[in-house]
Amino acid sequence: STSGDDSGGGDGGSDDLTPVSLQLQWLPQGQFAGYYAALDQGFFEEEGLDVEIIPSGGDIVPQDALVAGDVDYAIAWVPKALGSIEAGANITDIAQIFQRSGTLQVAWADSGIETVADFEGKRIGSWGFGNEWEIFAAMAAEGLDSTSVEIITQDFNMNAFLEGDIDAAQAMTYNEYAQLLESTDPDTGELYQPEDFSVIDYNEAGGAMLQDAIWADTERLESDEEYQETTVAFLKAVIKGWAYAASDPEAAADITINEGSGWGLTHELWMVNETNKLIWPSDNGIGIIDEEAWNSTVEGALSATNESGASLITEEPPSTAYTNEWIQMAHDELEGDDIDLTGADFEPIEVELTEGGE
Amino acid sequence: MTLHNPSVKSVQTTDAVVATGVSKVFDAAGVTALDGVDLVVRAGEFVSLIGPSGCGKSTLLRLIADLDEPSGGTLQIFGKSAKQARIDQDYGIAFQQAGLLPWRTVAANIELPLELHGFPKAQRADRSRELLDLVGLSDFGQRYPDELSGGMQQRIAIARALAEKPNLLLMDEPFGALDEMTRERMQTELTRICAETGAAVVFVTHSIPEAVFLSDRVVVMSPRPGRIETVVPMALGPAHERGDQIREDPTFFSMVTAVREALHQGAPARGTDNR
Amino acid sequence: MTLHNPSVKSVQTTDAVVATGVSKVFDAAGVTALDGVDLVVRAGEFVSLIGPSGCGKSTLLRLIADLDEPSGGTLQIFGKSAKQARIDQDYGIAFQQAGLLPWRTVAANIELPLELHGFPKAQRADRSRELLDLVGLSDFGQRYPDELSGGMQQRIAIARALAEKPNLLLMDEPFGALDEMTRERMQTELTRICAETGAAVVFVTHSIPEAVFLSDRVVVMSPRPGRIETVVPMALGPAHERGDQIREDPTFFSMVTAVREALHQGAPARGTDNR
Amino acid sequence: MTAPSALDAPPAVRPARGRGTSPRANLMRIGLGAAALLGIAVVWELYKWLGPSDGLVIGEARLLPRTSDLAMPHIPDMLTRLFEPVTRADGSPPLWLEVANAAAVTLGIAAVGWLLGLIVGLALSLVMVRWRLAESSLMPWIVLSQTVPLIAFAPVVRSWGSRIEIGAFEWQDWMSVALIASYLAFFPIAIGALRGLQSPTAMHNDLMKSYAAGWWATLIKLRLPASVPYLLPALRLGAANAVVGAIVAEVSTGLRGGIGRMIVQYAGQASGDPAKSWGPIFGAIILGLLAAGSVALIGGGLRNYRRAEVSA
Amino acid sequence: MSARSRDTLVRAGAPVALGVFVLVAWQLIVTVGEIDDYLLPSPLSIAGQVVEFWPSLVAAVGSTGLNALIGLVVGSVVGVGIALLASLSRVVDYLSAPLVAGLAVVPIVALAPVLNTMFGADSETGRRTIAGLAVFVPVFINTLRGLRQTAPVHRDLMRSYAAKPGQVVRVLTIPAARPYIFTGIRIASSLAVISALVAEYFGGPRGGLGSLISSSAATSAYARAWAYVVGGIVLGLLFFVVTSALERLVTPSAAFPHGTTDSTTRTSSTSSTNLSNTAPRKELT
Ligand SMILES: Nc1ncnc2c1ncn2[C@@H]1O[C@H](COP(=O)(O)OP(=O)(O)OP(=O)(O)O)[C@@H](O)[C@H]1O
Ligand SMILES: Nc1ncnc2c1ncn2[C@@H]1O[C@H](COP(=O)(O)OP(=O)(O)OP(=O)(O)O)[C@@H](O)[C@H]1O
Ligand SMILES: [Mg+2]
Ligand SMILES: [Mg+2]
Repeated sequence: STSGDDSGGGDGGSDDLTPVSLQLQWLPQGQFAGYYAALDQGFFEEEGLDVEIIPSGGDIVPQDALVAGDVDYAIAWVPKALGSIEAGANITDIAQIFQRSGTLQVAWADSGIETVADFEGKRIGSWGFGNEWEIFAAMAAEGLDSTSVEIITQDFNMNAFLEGDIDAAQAMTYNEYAQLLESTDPDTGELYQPEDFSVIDYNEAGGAMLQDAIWADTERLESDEEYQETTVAFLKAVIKGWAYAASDPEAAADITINEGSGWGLTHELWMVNETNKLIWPSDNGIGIIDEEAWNSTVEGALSATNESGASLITEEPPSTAYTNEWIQMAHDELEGDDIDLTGADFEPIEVELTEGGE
Repeated sequence: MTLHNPSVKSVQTTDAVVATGVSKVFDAAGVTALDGVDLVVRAGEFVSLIGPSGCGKSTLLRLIADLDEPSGGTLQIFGKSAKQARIDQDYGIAFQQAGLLPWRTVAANIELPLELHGFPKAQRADRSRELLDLVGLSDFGQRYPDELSGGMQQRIAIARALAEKPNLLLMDEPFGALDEMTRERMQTELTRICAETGAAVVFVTHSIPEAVFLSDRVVVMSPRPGRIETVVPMALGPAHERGDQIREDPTFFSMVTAVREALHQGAPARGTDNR
Repeated sequence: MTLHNPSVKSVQTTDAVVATGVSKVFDAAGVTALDGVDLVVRAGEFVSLIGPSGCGKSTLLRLIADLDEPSGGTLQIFGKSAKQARIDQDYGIAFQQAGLLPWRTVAANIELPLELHGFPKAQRADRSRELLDLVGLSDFGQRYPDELSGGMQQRIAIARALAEKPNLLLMDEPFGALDEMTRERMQTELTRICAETGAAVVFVTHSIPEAVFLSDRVVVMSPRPGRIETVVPMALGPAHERGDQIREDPTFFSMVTAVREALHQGAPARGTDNR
Repeated sequence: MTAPSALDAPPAVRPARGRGTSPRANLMRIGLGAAALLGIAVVWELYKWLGPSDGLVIGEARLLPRTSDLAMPHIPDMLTRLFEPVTRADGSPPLWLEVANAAAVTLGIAAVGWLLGLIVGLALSLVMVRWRLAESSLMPWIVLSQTVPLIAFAPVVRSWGSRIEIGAFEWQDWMSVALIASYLAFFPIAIGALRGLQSPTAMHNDLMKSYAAGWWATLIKLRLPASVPYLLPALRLGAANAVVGAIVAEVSTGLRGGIGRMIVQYAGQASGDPAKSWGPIFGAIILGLLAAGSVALIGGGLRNYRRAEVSA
Repeated sequence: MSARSRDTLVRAGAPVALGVFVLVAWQLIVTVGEIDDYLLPSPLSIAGQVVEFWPSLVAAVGSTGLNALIGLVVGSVVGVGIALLASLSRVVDYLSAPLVAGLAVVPIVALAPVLNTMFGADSETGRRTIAGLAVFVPVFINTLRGLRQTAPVHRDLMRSYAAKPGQVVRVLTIPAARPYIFTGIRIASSLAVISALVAEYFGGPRGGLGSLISSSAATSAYARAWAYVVGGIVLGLLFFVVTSALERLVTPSAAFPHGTTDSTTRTSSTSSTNLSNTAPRKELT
């Protein structure tokens, strides 16, 4: 890489940086610690990139922003992006950052909901906005019809579950599950404990789909050499960022808080730590797309239908939907550096949650 | 309940209206609208109130109708208090605006006071038919007010005022909004109706010929504070004999002149009042 | 630009209005409002139009003002087409409602036509002062219309109609909304103003005494379709000499009678028209 | 989601002279207004105290809310929360300051949307006044436009907008929000302006015709001034609508910095910090009042054009 | 007569013509410009989605429509009720005036998240409350205005009849206010639909139009999202048309139009006695 030479030039170097924008799929928070760490620690700059990270939220669709040309890369869950691809979006998964799904379905320990099969006739929470497909895929795997449950849109907090409006709430390991553990049990006056809940992990229950991935514009990838170069440089910096987050989660949490994450300190730390667990260890190396996991995601997307009878996709996605070409090049270029690309030694830390996550 | 109890209403020996030293001050506006008004209207008599705008004609009429309360003096309607007379429905009233309820048919409008006082349906229908005949609009009972001309609406309003056969009719410029020819026709009709019902009338108007044509006596008022300036007695013969030809009679013109002069005496010199 | 070009406007030898066989049909409503109306109004002459409601008085006035177009016949205003006369501002017009713009001061209201025709500010101010003097409201120039009584507003409307010194004044029941006494005062004032300006006037009214008091000739119209029934010439002497006392004059009464009879001849018998 | 109701009837006539305008009556008005606010607070706390903890559920529907602190925080808690720091991080500003900043951002965007709505609304009303055919063909669609859920547009507007780049001008995300705000704001303004421009009576139009005044002269001297009493309430409603539009569009386009985003963000934290999520809601309420209030100030400057309201 | 019917033809035809023109132009642009459905779905592909998802569309319209309807009914009843109280008691008037003025300019949807927590995410009550609050404001304002429409001459008449307060309300106040009440309800109708729909974006049971629009858009299925938007438009239109018809029914001058200019129906030019026109004429129709 030539980036080292460029930045050696001094302060005026920023003129030579390639501007790059990255669209997140939610608000700034520990989930995106690696990208913010790369920004904060100057990894992007080292690679000759001037990166702007654009947060999202609500019903903004990152892959649409990518297709529209607003941004150069976007973070999106694979199933949602598959839907967009079938609708006509020409995008490619260039790095599968999360190797595992972080989605849980949480019920009360005494609710009798232990498996997806127990969903039948229950009020099942989901956030909507396309986050519901794992539930439908898991149910489809169990032979359950989507109309056999009542799907209720959750707010992005756990009030509905805590108040008993829904029997099983959708929760990310790194966020909503922590919110539960940060809440006080009115009966005991103490925080809820993991044993108070019955947790269904879609990785085990089936239906799990690939989540946070980096998407790029297919056409530009094929024809635009500059973009190709930028892509590799970008991926390298991202890898460094996530490696940093793995090695120093406290610092990474501080970075995202400073970037405007509204969470409390312990909650943020928990989030970074749990996110790390979804990434590391990464047997094939960070970002490499595992064909088996990809195929099972596609299979789930094909089989799931929502309550209006719509399915996520109706045919196999095109071969351009993912490629390991660029992430592999990034790996190759980083080979010499002192970075553990598989996270073989990764050890998560222990985070003690406090009331309200503060 | 019967519409007409002759023993109570028909044999009227007392005067219709007796006002003694009546005055009215509108506190909020600080206006003295009436000051020491004395007036007697005998049963069956037709009295017109005339005077410049703002002299208190409407105010006096509203006091008689107990729509407002006097600040001083006493009022007797057929020997009772104004309030009692209102509750007993001793008078009927009509305004410059016909004030028909647009969502009711003409007949239902006429029947409104009867309905409010609990007369049975059949009796109400009879009475409204009778009154429609009286005002010459028999065919219009099932129409709605906005299908009628202004003159027709005003006739309905008069019919409504007559619904309970009152012995006193209070009218505040009832023909003020009509055109001259319609107005003359309505005047002739009113004399006929009054002759038929024998009711006393207190009639507010701005038109001298109208006052002269209709009245037994014309009360001329002066403005600010409203006082009775003069009372000009008329002499055009009994009401039911007055026809259109009277309007071209020299007596008629001389009475018009008499009222004009009474009016101008009380009025301020030209130029000071800019109304 | 000058307000008054004597060579063009003052020396009027042609007639103010010449209507020949004018008719007006409202297609949408299928109403024949006017049918074959012939009328000549000489320069400086005061002509009143009188007739029952709906006989087409306003329609005729609007045709003269080129606010509507005749369906047949021809109209000449000072020898030009009605449209040209409107564009040349040969007439001033006033309606029953004063129609002042509430957001403009009285003076600004009077100046409105001058402003629209691009007169310079100073000249406008002079003229409005002059006109306020003429209608006796010099102190009220900076007031707003809602601070004035109805009669005062109407005087302002007349002043506005006179702003460009028109040789023809068109007035549609300008005093219709005023009370009798104010009305008489306004009539006297109008005769004075007309005498001072020498303009011809076409005046629509419902009031016979008003028509008689003001006019050189009274045009009596008959309804449906509107036609000129009779033209009654008046003879009360020159306008500026007419005072209030004339209203009590026998000649006055005889003319009132003459107009009344002309009017009733054309009107249908009582009862058939229910207005 | 506010009503164009004030547009449906002619401008309100001020209360008759001598009634309700005395200083005492005004004092009573203000006093009772404050009492009403206090009353709501009291009812809230009373219900929280006395109401069934799980609310009133009849059949399937919960007719009365739950009373837990999660669902209904104490009003003093909501208020004191405003003065506590947003997060525990060092140097975190108090909540009210954060809310105020967000409100200012939204207010700015709403103001742009309102201006845009004003321009579009006025233009539409002028076209409709000028051509009857335009009125009859446009009017139903203008009415229809307000039955379209604007959220459906938000992502579309944003993605279309992002494709716009003319010279130095580049479409910003906040412009999409302002555009959507104007979509709500233009409606009452167009309707109110149309009614106002059509308010001169036939007599006034005749008068202008008799002066041989052209369409533009009539517009400027007669129609525009006459429309003021109708336009002012319309502008006020437009402002309120612009605020609603800005908030909803912020949510759905994911624009950060404004109050809409903050509502969603803090709602996400409501499990641990229920009082916090009320902060931006208070902010939104103040925002609406502020927007409508500042338009009302314009009315003060146009007093002379509203005389008809008094004298009519 | 022919001129009149031509006029109504133009009035009814012009908007339809404009609508058809826009639709055709839209379709042409998409077809000729070969614009991908992904960027701008064409009317035809939206129509295709409407057909394909018809059952769920109908169900969604039903679910959102029910919320809107309940909000409309409850909000109207409460609005009319409180307006009645405010017209009778000055204290209620002064108490409610600032609250309603505030409610009129406050973004009610901002309350959606907290209402969902208060009433429960599995309950439609929060959404219905939002719709009801949105409806309440215009209904209250219009009703109160209507209740104050009684002409002084009518009040004087009632007094002269020594009518009891209850009689006055029944015979005069309510009938005079009726057109205003229904005007308020008509205005509120589309607000009810939009509010109910927007509230779905903030949580609660799925299956309504709002949640389906957002979940369709989340996977870029824009044609399907638009199909549900069309459902929303149809629903709003339905509410609007029905309430407009109700309004026409109770407005006297509309119920008995001056069909002719026959002399008997035309009041004299000097008369201002025609009180039937006190009913509000609407700008929206
Ligand atoms: N409700 C009121 N409050 C305050 N002042 C009033 C009220 N009603 C009437 N006035 C005043 O009392 C005076 C007399 O009014 P009134 O209406 O009786 O006059 P009028 O003779 O009927 O006039 P007009 O001929 O114009 O009808 C006027 O100066 C008027 O301003
Ligand atoms: N714009 C119009 N469209 C249809 N018919 C009209 C129109 N203007 C007037 N008419 C009809 O033409 C006839 C004459 O109306 P016009 O207003 O000239 O009467 P008028 O003599 O001024 O009556 P009034 O004394 O009531 O003012 C009436 O029958 C009226 O219905
Ligand atoms: Mg009076
Ligand atoms: Mg006329």
